[in-house]
Amino acid sequence: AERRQCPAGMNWIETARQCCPQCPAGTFLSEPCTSPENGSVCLACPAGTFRTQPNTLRECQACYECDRQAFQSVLSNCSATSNVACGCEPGRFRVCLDKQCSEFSCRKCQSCTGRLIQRPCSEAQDTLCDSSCKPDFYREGDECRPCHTSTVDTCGKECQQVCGSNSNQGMGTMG
Amino acid sequence: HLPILQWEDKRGLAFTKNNLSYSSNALVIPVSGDYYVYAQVTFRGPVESSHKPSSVTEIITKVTDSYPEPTQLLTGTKTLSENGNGWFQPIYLGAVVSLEVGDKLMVNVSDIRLVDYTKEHKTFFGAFLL
Amino acid sequence: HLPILQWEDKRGLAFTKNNLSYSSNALVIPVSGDYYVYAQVTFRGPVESSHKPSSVTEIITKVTDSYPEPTQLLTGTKTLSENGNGWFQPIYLGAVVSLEVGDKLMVNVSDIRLVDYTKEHKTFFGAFLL
Amino acid sequence: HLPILQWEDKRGLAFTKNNLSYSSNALVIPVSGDYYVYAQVTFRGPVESSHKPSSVTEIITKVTDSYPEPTQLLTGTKTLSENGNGWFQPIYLGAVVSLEVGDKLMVNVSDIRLVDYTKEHKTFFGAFLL
Repeated sequence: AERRQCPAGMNWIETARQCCPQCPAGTFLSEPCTSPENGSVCLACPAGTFRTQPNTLRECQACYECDRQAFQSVLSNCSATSNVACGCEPGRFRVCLDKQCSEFSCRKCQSCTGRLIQRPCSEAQDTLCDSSCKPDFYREGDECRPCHTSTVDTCGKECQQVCGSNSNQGMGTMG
Repeated sequence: HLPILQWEDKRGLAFTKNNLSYSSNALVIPVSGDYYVYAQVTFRGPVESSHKPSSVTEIITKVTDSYPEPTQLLTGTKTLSENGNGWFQPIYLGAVVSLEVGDKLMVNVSDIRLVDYTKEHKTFFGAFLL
Repeated sequence: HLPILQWEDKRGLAFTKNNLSYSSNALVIPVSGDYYVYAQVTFRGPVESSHKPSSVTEIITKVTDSYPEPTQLLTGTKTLSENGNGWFQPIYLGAVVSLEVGDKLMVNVSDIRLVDYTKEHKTFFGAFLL
Repeated sequence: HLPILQWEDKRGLAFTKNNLSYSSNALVIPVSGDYYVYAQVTFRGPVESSHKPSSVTEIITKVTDSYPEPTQLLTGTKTLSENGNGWFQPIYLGAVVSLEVGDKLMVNVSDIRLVDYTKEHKTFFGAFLL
């Protein structure tokens, strides 16, 4: 028969020269139908492969793998009807290579030492630290340092403003 | 989906034969079999100095009536370490794939503004039956 | 010797036919002749930030009963200039080589931890008889 | 014109057959038809520390009696972002082109001093009739 548009749920099969029913998601076409009335022979996708949609393909798609070396983790395993879904290991967030984020690496979340956490680290973005230091912490460059670690000669202007009253205590313990 | 490239199929070095045809941005497979499919895309930048891409990607994709989603056949992804001023980055891909009559082959790119389409010998796409 | 890559030969886009078989990490040549042999390896890094490789190398190698040492057929070596965070570097190789029945083809890489094995369309290997 | 590379056509992995011959730096086409033509050039530097090229280019060119000027068939151009010390940059090109009997194929490069000619499996050139 001439190649033509098939009814819904059926695809043209060139080798059988007719329309055949689609195989359901999770399977592939092993043998085309001998006539449109009877069914196509569909087999389950072998382990490590999948098909998310009804199809008349001769093979299933190979599952992707999560990039362990790049600290990715499996969010959901590959099944017969769905590809693997990858995320980042705890304590890491995604850095997308492009807009689609089909490729991403997993970078360590920053720890906000000496600052309050405005927004915790998540799969999609890094921790957002408060710009100001926590009480009992003074600014040193772009770091926040605990007052108790300051000594007389390391405690500059900023430190004295924050730790001023405490630094006497600090000296006490130094004595 | 990623942008699809358009191709010249008649003028200059371009040609199609043996019923391998080109229509709506795709090579259309005339007979089932194993094909060596290849493409090179030369990327170049920067397009605007502000827009500094971190990477470029080229994908040869198959679309078939037997499945509602495109299949990625070959992918080349390269991060860019060139600094601001003019950069060039060719990506070549080629391999044997099994195709069915009616299958369509296309080339997708991460950012169509970065494709150097100015010379036919720098960006090209083709296939031949083994 | 450099590490040898292992390959999927049945599932997804992978296949072997015409007696070209795959066993213990090698394509085995069924009949003497000239073959177009090709492979792409996508390298990506860094694995751990401490380990910053200066280059990546891919080699298609032939092992034959008639000679005790492997023969390097095709080599792609690229130095890396990307900085610390995630980088990608595909290397494609392909050429015609004369092979004898029983010859084995393999792909070696400079550092197997840097190979992107996550998607079949990014790293692939094949050959066909002319 | 850009410098033309010379090639080994007999020793080691190199060979010519089916009347595809090599003379004065060119592959000479014995019969009209469609050929898959390919070449890889591995560039490396720096040659002298002072001479830091910004890019490297490889071009497969056709010379024919029927036209006085060479035709550029395939071009790979890559900017270099590696810093001073030793760098490597392979460029692979391959595609199908229609050729006439007597046509000559050559490989031109931007700077012959940067070509790594030390190993036959790093820089190679070939063609086969489809």
